[in-house]
Amino acid sequence: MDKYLLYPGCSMESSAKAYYDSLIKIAPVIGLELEEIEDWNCCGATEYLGISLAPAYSLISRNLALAANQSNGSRTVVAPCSACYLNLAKADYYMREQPKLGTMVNEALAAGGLSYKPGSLDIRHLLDVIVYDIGLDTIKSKVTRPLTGLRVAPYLGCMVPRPDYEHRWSDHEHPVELDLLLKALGAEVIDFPLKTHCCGGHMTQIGPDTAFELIRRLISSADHYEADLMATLCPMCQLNVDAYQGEMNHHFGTSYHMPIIFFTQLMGIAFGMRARDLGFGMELVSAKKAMKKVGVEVPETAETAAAKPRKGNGLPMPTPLPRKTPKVAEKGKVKK
Amino acid sequence: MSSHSCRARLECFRMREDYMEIAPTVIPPPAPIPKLIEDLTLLDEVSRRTAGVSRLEMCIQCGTCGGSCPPAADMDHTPRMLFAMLRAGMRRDALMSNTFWICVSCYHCVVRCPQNVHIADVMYTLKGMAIEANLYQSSTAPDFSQTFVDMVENYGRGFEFGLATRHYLKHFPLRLPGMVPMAFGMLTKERMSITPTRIKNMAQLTAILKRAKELEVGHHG
Amino acid sequence: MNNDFEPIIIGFTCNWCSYRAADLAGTSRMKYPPNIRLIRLMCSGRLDPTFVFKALANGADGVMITGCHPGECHYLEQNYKALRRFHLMRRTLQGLGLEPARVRLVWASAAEGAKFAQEVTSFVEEIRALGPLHWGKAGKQSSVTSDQSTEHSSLMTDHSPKEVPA
Amino acid sequence: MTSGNGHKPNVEERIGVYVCHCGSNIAGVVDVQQVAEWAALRLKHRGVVIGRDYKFMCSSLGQELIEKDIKELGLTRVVVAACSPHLHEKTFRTACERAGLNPFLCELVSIREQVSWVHTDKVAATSKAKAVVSGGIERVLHHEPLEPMRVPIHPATLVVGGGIAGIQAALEIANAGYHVYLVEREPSIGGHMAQFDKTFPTLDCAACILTPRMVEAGTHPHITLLTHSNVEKVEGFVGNFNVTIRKKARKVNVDLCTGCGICQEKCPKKVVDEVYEAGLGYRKAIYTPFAQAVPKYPVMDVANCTYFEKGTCKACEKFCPTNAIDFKQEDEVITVDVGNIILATGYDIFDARKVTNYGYGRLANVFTSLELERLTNAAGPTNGQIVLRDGKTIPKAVGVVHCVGSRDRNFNNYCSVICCMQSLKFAHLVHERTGAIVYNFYIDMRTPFKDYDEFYQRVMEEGTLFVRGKVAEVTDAARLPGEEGKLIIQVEDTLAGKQRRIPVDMVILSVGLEPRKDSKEVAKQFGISCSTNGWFTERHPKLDPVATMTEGIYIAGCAQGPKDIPATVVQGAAASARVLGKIQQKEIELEPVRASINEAQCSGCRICNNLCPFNAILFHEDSKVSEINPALCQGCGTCVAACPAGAISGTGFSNEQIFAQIEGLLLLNVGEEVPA
Repeated sequence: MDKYLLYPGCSMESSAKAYYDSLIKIAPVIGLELEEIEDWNCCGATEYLGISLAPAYSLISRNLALAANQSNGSRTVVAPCSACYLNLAKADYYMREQPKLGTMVNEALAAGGLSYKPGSLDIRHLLDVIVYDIGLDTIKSKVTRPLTGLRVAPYLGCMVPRPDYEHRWSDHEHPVELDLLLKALGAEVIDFPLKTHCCGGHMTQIGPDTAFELIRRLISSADHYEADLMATLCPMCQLNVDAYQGEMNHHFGTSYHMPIIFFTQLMGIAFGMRARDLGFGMELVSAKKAMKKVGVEVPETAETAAAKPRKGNGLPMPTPLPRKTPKVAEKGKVKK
Repeated sequence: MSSHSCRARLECFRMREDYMEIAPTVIPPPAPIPKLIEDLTLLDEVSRRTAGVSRLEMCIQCGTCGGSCPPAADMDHTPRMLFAMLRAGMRRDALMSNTFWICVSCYHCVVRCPQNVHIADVMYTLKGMAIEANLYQSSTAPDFSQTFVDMVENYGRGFEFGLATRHYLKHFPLRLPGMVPMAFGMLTKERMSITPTRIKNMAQLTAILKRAKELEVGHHG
Repeated sequence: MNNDFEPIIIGFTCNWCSYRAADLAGTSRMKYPPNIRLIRLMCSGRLDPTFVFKALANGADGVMITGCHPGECHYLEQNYKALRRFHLMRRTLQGLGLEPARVRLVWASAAEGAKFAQEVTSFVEEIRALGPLHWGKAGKQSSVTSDQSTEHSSLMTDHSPKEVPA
Repeated sequence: MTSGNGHKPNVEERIGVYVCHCGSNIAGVVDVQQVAEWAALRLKHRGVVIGRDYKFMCSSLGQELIEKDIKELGLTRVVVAACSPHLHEKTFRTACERAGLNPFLCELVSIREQVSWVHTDKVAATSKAKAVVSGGIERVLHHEPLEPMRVPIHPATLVVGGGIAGIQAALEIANAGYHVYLVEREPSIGGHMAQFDKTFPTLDCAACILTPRMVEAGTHPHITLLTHSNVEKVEGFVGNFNVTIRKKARKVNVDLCTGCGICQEKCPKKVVDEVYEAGLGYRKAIYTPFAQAVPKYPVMDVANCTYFEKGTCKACEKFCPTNAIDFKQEDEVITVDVGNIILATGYDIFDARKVTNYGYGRLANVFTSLELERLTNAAGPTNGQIVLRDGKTIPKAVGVVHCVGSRDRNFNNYCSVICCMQSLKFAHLVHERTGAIVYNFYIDMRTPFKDYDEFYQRVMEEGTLFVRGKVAEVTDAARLPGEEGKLIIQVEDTLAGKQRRIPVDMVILSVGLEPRKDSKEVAKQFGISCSTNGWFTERHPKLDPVATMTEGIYIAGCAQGPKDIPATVVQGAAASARVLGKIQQKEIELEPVRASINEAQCSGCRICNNLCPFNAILFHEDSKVSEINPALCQGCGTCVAACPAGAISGTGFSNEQIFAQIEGLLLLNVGEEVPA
């Protein structure tokens, strides 16, 4: 398996420490070799682009330039954070599509002795690499403690499946990658209708009332489907749903209790690792009760929690659209 | 019948008043400050500043964006209306809208838009233009963005604790006590550091950003 | 580069799409530089590479080949054959020491007058930047014997009629 | 250098050059007089004997000018510099013919569309016009007198597709007394129209108006109905097509079958009917798609038949009163000779599962428009009751979504034409049958044509609620009170400028029309072209909408593009009128732009054989040379360009002609200035 250049992003050092810790733990198990980009800087999140164009793209591109220069035989950058992934991918895409922008950014990079040729790196999200490069079969083969009986709401948030410049995901609205991964871990995965809806993003900071409503929608829906917890792949989503859940409950007078855990943490549990090593306990909404269900010996249950089509007088449902199904990717997957 | 025609006349009257706002040269408006006439450079400027392309001219006003938008309820104008305003050259009204400050960058509108308008990127552009024109309302968003950018420019990394406290202290001082348990939790669970990290080659980043800012001025001018 | 240089370009069009695109550019009164002179073929698949070499050897500075979009050929798929020949031709030209950019392939449907005009404009600019092609001009021969070179150059410089030899 | 085949330019020819002013269209930019004089003077040695300019060459006076010169000056070649040959080539050729000159010795060069209308610099434009005229002169020197070819026309016609377009076309031709082979791949003719309940805007019942036509087609003495059949191969050319058709085995002996229907009754195997019932109902493994099917004979679905699966059952055979079941029946391959072909292969509907935000296939009570047609149809799976997918609940609120998959760059960027009216029809039917509140969500309401907008007014009066806005998503994730257990349509009401969430019980997606999945293969099989989407391309979008670029092949109905039933019927009738016109001519004249092989030069390499898209090139094994069938050849010239031996020449576009035109355009031919 190829080596990957890791762009962790700022959150991984602080609010999403659990994500980072668990990733570092599970990577060797599944044969994922990661090498951190030296001296990377912030991607600007969703803020810098709102202030100015050229500096924002230059800020992002410094990372791309550093990554491209860091010769380890890899040309794939993997970002676990949604906003980081989108910003890196977007900068690369726009510089390719709009050569003027590429020239401007390179002129700025030159002031720091750097340069970057748009298109020379593949920017991918961690989940994409795990599902399509490592492959679900490999994941399955490493599972020693299946998450049997744990009802999980897969939650991807916005910026990973959208806008998806390189068509890497099965769908923009209802992608199946996270569902399939969680199923491979043995979890009971609910057909979560809001799986790619917004967590509020930076609105928790600048317009909390707006954000609380968005968070409530997610949690109430997951609760409606009787999920034990939500599994996510985005530090911002985790922070908003987790850290602001109390505030949200206070705001609406509700009493939801919906833990939200990084999918890498659940992978670690399924691989038989200790919860403590995977950053469990860092979440503010306790996952204790939910995780207690794992390890309890329950016989293998149905694949999905979605209701089976009812038999009887009902009219047949249309057959589902054939989807792009993840399989073990061939080596040297080329850019489309 | 008569009430109907009466209303119609009133409508006409109101429409004329609206029209006067747009075209003050016809009849002088009551307000002493003349408002801009339809600013037909606006659309072009937005496109130019959106990495060169916005596709706003292709908008068919179908409302997919406004229908998809999670926080649409809190916006002054739905994205669709904002685009109509941009096309009508209503610079002042458009840049004073809170719409783009409320945008959460969820990209639902972007992937659903039947005309592939680069909506999310246009929103970023409008933020920049509103700040530049000093036309934004009392939203705390620009300040948040600026604070964030200041941090990145000083440290090369985001620094959540500093950011959150600075922002809340300034804008939601009454809310801060409510946030204490959360912040306390974050701190004790080592999910927030009190001191920021700085990247090693800060000088390089500073040089890049300095040059980029110069280029940007040239680009917009 | 010599700014006074006015390149001569021979354009090949197919009867169904690109010739109609040129017609449409005309009926829509779109403007493009007068440096191109068109030859109508039934299909871009008719394009014999020797046409291109002949044009370049006889004084053209560039050749533009146009046809229907892939998949829209009125003879089913003959434009794919044109495409193959085009790549071969460019390689041959390169082998002969010519800039391959002197030959351009453009797909234009009957509805793409604007595209046609814009492609001609950009191609003329590109050839202008490349400069005149002196290939074969020295040993220019033809079955038509006459004092062509004077007339040719006089017409080329018709913008300044004073240069026309008496 | 000019001539590859030793054909020397003949300067003995006497050429007349005519430059048109076209009012000020050309003369406003090009100095036409200078061009005419220049040609007469500087190209005198190339045979130009006269150069004239005239206000309107295409006027009768202008044409007479040419005719007079041909007669009086003994012109043997004519070059007209005017507008595009696509406009007036025929005009000037006919003028020459009237004066006794072979029409193919005339060349029209464009100095309007390609010079005066696109350039502004008068000097440069005049120079270019001279070069263009010079190119025409050199080319015309190599023209040869040609005779248009004539081929006889077989009076029978093949109609592919038994929907309303094909039925209409077949009936028109058969009623005129000529034979028609009507091929349909499904077991019955009728097409999509047979699935509908009511038709807009008159709301007359589709079956009531369609089935009489179906019966007429099925019993017409001049129509051979070939259902459950596919066209396998098309050979030949206009007037003389030879078509191979595979009649798939029905496993039913139609000579014995009475269509009594006992076999379907007794068949134990129930299958979801994806075609006729749009996946919303069931049929048996031996079935006629619907009660009024034409022909009435059932067909066995071998893939689902228990006997073919497990080797036992044969219930149909046991109960058949006439012993018509024949498990051993094989496909039958027949060939027919026809003179013309009409393709009326129809459309597919857009696959709504692709719009994941509308939830079709995931949310039970999201239906497509075709499913709703079946729900409203009295002969449908619910006997015309509009119910939810549970089969019993009557919806209280229904949302109809327009433009699903249409006018959307993520899917199809064209307007599917029928969806607005179809959605209005559903609004009416749902309201009438269930009393439900109906919402229609539209981007733009498109109701052109007779009585259509009146229908829109009527539906408004009935109380349908119209929301202008493209639906953003359909979800079952309740958020507000009253949304629990409902489908929620989230949309921006663009006229109110606010986002709305509208809870409904049922969502109807008015899906767009798409070309048939195999339309590109079909186009290739019949040698016609289609757009990038897959719609068949007509010869001219306005003036020749049912002919194709291939002589003898016509198109009708939605295969050419989305359209409603009246327009489809019009096209079916129009195509048949074109075919009847051809049949009446008894023989057909073909443009003599053709390629031919010089046998002496042919090396027999066969490179050209595979290049020809029309299979016009035949290899003679005995003499080891290739030959081109002039009636099949369409004159594209690909073989001419490819022949390594230079053995193929193309009339009208020979190497000599192109070489000469290049030289002319580059002014290599210009003579010395001689004092007049």
